[in-house]
Amino acid sequence: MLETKNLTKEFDGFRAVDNLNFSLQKGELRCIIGPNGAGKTTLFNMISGFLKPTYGEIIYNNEKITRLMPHQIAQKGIIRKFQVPNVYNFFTVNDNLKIPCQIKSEGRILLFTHLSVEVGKRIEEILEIIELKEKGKEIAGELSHGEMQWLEIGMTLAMEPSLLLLDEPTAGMTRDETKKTGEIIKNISRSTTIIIIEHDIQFIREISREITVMHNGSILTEGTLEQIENDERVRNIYLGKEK
Amino acid sequence: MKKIFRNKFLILVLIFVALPLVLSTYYVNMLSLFLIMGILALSLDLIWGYTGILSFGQGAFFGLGGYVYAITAMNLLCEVQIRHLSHYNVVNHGGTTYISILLAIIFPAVIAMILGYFLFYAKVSGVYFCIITLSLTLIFQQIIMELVEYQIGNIPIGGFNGITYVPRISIGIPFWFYYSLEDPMHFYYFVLFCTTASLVICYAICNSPFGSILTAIRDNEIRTESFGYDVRKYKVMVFTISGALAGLSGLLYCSWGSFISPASFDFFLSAETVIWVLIGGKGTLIGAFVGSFLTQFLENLLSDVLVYYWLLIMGGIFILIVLLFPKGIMGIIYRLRLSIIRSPKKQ
Amino acid sequence: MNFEIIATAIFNALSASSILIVSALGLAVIFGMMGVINLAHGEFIMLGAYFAYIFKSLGLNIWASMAIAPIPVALIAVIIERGIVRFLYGRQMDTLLATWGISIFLIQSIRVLFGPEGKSIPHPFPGTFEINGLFFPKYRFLLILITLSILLLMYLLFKFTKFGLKARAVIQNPDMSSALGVNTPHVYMMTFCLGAGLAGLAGSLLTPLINVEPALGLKIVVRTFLVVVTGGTEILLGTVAGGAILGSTESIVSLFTSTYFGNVILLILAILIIRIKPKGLISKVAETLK
Amino acid sequence: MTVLEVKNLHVYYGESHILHGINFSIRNGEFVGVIGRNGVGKTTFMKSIIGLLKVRNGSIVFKNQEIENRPPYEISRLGIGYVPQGREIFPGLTVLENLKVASLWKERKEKKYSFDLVFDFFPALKTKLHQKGGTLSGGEQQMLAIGRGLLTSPDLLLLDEPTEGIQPSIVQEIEDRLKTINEKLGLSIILVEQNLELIFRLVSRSYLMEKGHIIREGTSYELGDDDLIKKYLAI
Repeated sequence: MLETKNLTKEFDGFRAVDNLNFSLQKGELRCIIGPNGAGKTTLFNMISGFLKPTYGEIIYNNEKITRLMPHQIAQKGIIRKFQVPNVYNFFTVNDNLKIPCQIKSEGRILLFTHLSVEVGKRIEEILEIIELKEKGKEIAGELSHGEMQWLEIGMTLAMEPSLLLLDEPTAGMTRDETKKTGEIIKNISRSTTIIIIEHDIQFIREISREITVMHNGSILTEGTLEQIENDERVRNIYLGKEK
Repeated sequence: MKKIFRNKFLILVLIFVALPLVLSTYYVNMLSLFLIMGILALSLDLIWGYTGILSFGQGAFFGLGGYVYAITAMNLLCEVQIRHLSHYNVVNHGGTTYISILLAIIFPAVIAMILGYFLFYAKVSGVYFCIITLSLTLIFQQIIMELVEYQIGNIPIGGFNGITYVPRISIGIPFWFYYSLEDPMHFYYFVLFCTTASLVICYAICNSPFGSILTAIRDNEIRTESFGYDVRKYKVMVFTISGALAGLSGLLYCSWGSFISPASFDFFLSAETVIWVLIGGKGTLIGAFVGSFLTQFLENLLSDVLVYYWLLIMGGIFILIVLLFPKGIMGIIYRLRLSIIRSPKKQ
Repeated sequence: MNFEIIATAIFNALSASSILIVSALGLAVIFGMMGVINLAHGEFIMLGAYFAYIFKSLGLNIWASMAIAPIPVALIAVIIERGIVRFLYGRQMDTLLATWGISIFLIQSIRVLFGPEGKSIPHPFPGTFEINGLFFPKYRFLLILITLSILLLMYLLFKFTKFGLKARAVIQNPDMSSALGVNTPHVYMMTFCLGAGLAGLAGSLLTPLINVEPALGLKIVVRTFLVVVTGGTEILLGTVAGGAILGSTESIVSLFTSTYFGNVILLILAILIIRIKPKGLISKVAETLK
Repeated sequence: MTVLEVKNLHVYYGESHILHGINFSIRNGEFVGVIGRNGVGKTTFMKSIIGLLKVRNGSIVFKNQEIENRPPYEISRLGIGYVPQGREIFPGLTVLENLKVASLWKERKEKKYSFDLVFDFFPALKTKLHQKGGTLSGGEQQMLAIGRGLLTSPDLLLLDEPTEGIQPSIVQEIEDRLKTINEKLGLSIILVEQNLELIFRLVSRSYLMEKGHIIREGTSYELGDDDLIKKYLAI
C-alpha cells in the first residue's frame, strides 16, 4: 500500500531521514518507535506532503505522491494527526467535526447548500466512538489534553481515511485515557490502515503487531514486540549505550 | 437561532427604511455615505474577520470601482465638450447605467482574482500580504495621477483632480424609460437596497458550508489543508468576492458625489476601513457597519469642533482597542450575552 | 549614452540609494531584527526632522541641532515601547495595528502643535561641486558618506560591543538569553530605542531634501518596509542590498521617465522580489522573517 | 544544607495539567538525577525552576529565597545555571560569543569559573572559538552549552538530557566532566536523563517520574535493582 524508496531529508548538513526504505501492507496497524530525533515526525511530514524530501520517492497504491501538495495527498485518503493536538480551538466540538465531514459527504464547493441531516448523523456517530458524547457544544480549546487528542482522532476518522498517520496520540494522557485510546484505535484499525508514532511501551504492548524501530533517520530493525524487546541493539538506543 | 436573528435583521432594515422620512436631506445624504462606507468595511470583514486575511488593498478596489463606473457611464450616457484640460462641460443624454454598474463590480473582482492567484499561490501571507496590498493601493493611485492628459473614450481621466460631473445611477428598463436617482431620497433607497443585498449575500456565504471552511482556514490553516481543502483556491474566491464588494462601494461613492479622484481612495481610507472593522468587531459582518457608522458619525459630529483633535482621539482609541479588547464592540456584546446564557450553567 | 548621462545616473543612483538605506536602517533594527512591525517608523523620521527644526529655532547651529535631534525621538520611543509595544511582542498583527494607531496619533499631535504647513530649515551645506562641466549637489555627496559611516558604526556596535552581543543573543533566542542572566526586557527596550533613534537621525539628515510637514512619514513608510522586506534577514547587508537595488532602479527610471513612474517601478520591483524570494535577497538560512 | 527545595509544585500548559504536586530537594554539592520516559514532565520541571514556565501553585525555594514565577534572568543571577534539552546554543554567534553572553552579567561580581576552566574541561571548544555555533556537531554543541552554563558562575546546575543524540565517545567525555565538576568544584547538579546506566554511575540520589508525578525516590543502589524501574523503563 505505502512504500518509500531511499527517502532522504537533509537540514543543512544534518540528515533527519537517511535513505529510508519503509513498506506497509493494507490493513496493517504499524507502530514506529525510536528515541527523540530519530526522524519519525520528519517521515510523517514528508508522507503528508508538508515537507519535500531531498531525494527518494514515496509510492502510495503504486502511485508516486512525493511531489504532491498536502491537500492533494489528503484527497487521496492519507490523513494525519499532528504531534501537538491540532484542532480548531475557537470552534465547538461539533463544528470541529463538521469541517472534515463536509468534504466527505458533499463535494468541494458547497456555496449555498446547508448542512444535510446525513452529516449531522455522522458527527453523532463519531462523538460516540471518541466518547465525547456530552461535550458536543463545548469549545474545543477548553477540553483537557486527552480529550483534544480524541477530538483530533475523531476528525481524522470523519475523513474515512484509507491510511491514518497518528503522531504520539497518547502524549500527555493519563493511564486510563491511554487505555481508552487503545480501544478506540483498535476498532478503527478494522477498517483503516494505521501507522502510529509512540513512546508509551504499555500502549504499544496492548495494540500493536508489527513494530518498526527507527534511529538516526533510518530503520534499525522491524518485527513483533517480542523480537524487538530481546533485540540488544534496541535496548541500547533506549538506554543510551548505542554503539 | 436562525429565526430570532432574521427578525432582528428585518427590524433593523425597517428602521433604516423609515429614517429618511424623518430626517432632512443633509442627514439622508450623510446616511447614504455611511451605508456606502459600510459596504467597504463589510468587504474587509469578509476576508479579515472570516478568513484571517488582512488586506490593505480594499482602497484600490474601491477606487477601481469608482473610476470604471465614472468612465463607462460618461462614455455611454454623456457627450463631453472639452474646452480646456480640466474644464469641460458634460451633456447627460440619460439612459440606464446597468452596464456601468456591472462593469464597476466585475472589473475590481477580476483584478482581485488575478492578484489573489498571484499572491496566494506563492504562499504569500501575513505581514507580506499587508505590505504588498498596501503598495498596490499606492501604485494604483500613482498611475491615475500620472494619466493627466490621457482619455478613455472621450473622457479625460484628469490625473490628480479626478473626474467630475459623473452621472448619478439611473434605473428603469433599458432603451425604454429610465429614471435617474438625482433625488437624495431615491438614491438613499437604492443604496439601502445594495447594502441589504450585500449583507444577505455575505450572511449566506458565511453561514454556508463554504463559510465554515473560511473560518476553518482562519482558525487553523494547516489543519484545514491536511483535510484535503485547497486553501489557496478558497482564499482567491473570497478575495474576489471582497474585491467585488469594494468595487460596489466605490461605484456608489462615485455616483453619490458625482466625483472621483485619487485622493478619495488614499492610504488613509485603507487605514480607516481597518479601524471601522476593528472597532465594530471582526468576524461579525454587522460589526463592520456598527464600526463604520459610529466612527463616521462621531467624526462628523466632532470634527467641526475638534478638527485636528478628532484624529488624535481616533489614533488613541485605535491603540486602546488593539491592546484591551481586540474583539471590538460586537465582541463585547457577544461576550456579555454569552456570559448571561452560560453563567447559570457554570456555577 | 555619453559621459554626462552616465555620471548623473550613477550619482543619482548612489544618492537615492543612500537616502533609502539611511531611512530604512531604523526599521531594519526594529522590524528586521526584532520582528516588530512598526508602521510608525515614518513618524519617527518626521519627529527627527521636527526636532532638528526645534533645536535650530532655539538658536543652535544647524549641524548641532541635526546631530542631537535623534535623542528626543529615542526618548519618545522608550515611552511607546514601555507603554504599548512591550505587551505585543509575538503578536505581529496587533503590533501592526497598534503602531498604526501611534502613527495617526503622532501625525495629529505634530499638526496640532506646529500646524499643517511645512517648516523650512536653512540648508546646512548648500552649493555644488563641479566635475568637468557637471554640477553635483555637495550635500547629497556628504549624505552618501554619512550613510556609509553610520553603516560602519552599526556594524561595529553589533559586532564588538557588549550591548551588540546581548541584542543579537536576545533576538536569536530570548528565553535562552534570559536563562543566562541577560535582562531581556531591558535589551528589547534599548534595541527599540536604538531603531527609533536611527529613524530620528534619518529625519534630521533628510530635512534639507524634503519639506518638513506632519505627513512626510506616510510617503516614506511603505518604501522603507519594502527595502527591509526585500533585503532579507541578514540585517545590515540585506538593508544595503534592498536599498541599493530599489533606490537606484527608481532614480534611473525617473531620470528617463517621471518620478511618478519611477515610484511605480520601485513598488512593482519590490513585489516581484518578495514573490520570487520570500526570504529576501540576502537571508540567513536559519532565520526567516516570520 | 539544602540548596533547592520544591514543595507541591503544580504546572499547566493552558488547560492540560502537566506536573501534579512535585516535591523535590537537593543538598549543597549533591548530584541528583531525575529519570522517566519521554513526555512525563521532566523538561517541564526544569523549565519551571529556571522560570521559563509559569507555576500555578507550589513553591520553589533556592538558598532560602522564593524563586517560583520570577523572570529567568533574575533566577539565573541568583546562581542557577541552565543547560536545556536540545542545547539551544545561539547559531548565529561564534563559540566565543556564545560563552561571553553567559559571563556578561557576572563581570561586576567575582567570577566563580573562568574561561580557562571551561577550556580545560572542553579543549575541543578552544580550537573552534571563532566558528559560528550553528556549524558545530551535536557533541560540540553540548559541550558549548555546558561550558556556557558554567560561565554564569552558578551554585546549582540544571542539565536536561545532555547525552541525547550524541555519539558514545563524547557521552563518555561529558560523563567524566560532570563527575569532576561535581566532585572537584562541589557544584550541586540536577541531571535529567533517560540513559539509566549513565545516571546511576553519576548521581547519589534519583527521583523517578511518571505522568507528572514522582512515584519513587532513592539512592542509585536502591533504585538500581528495583523491579519497578525495570518495568517502567525497559523498552
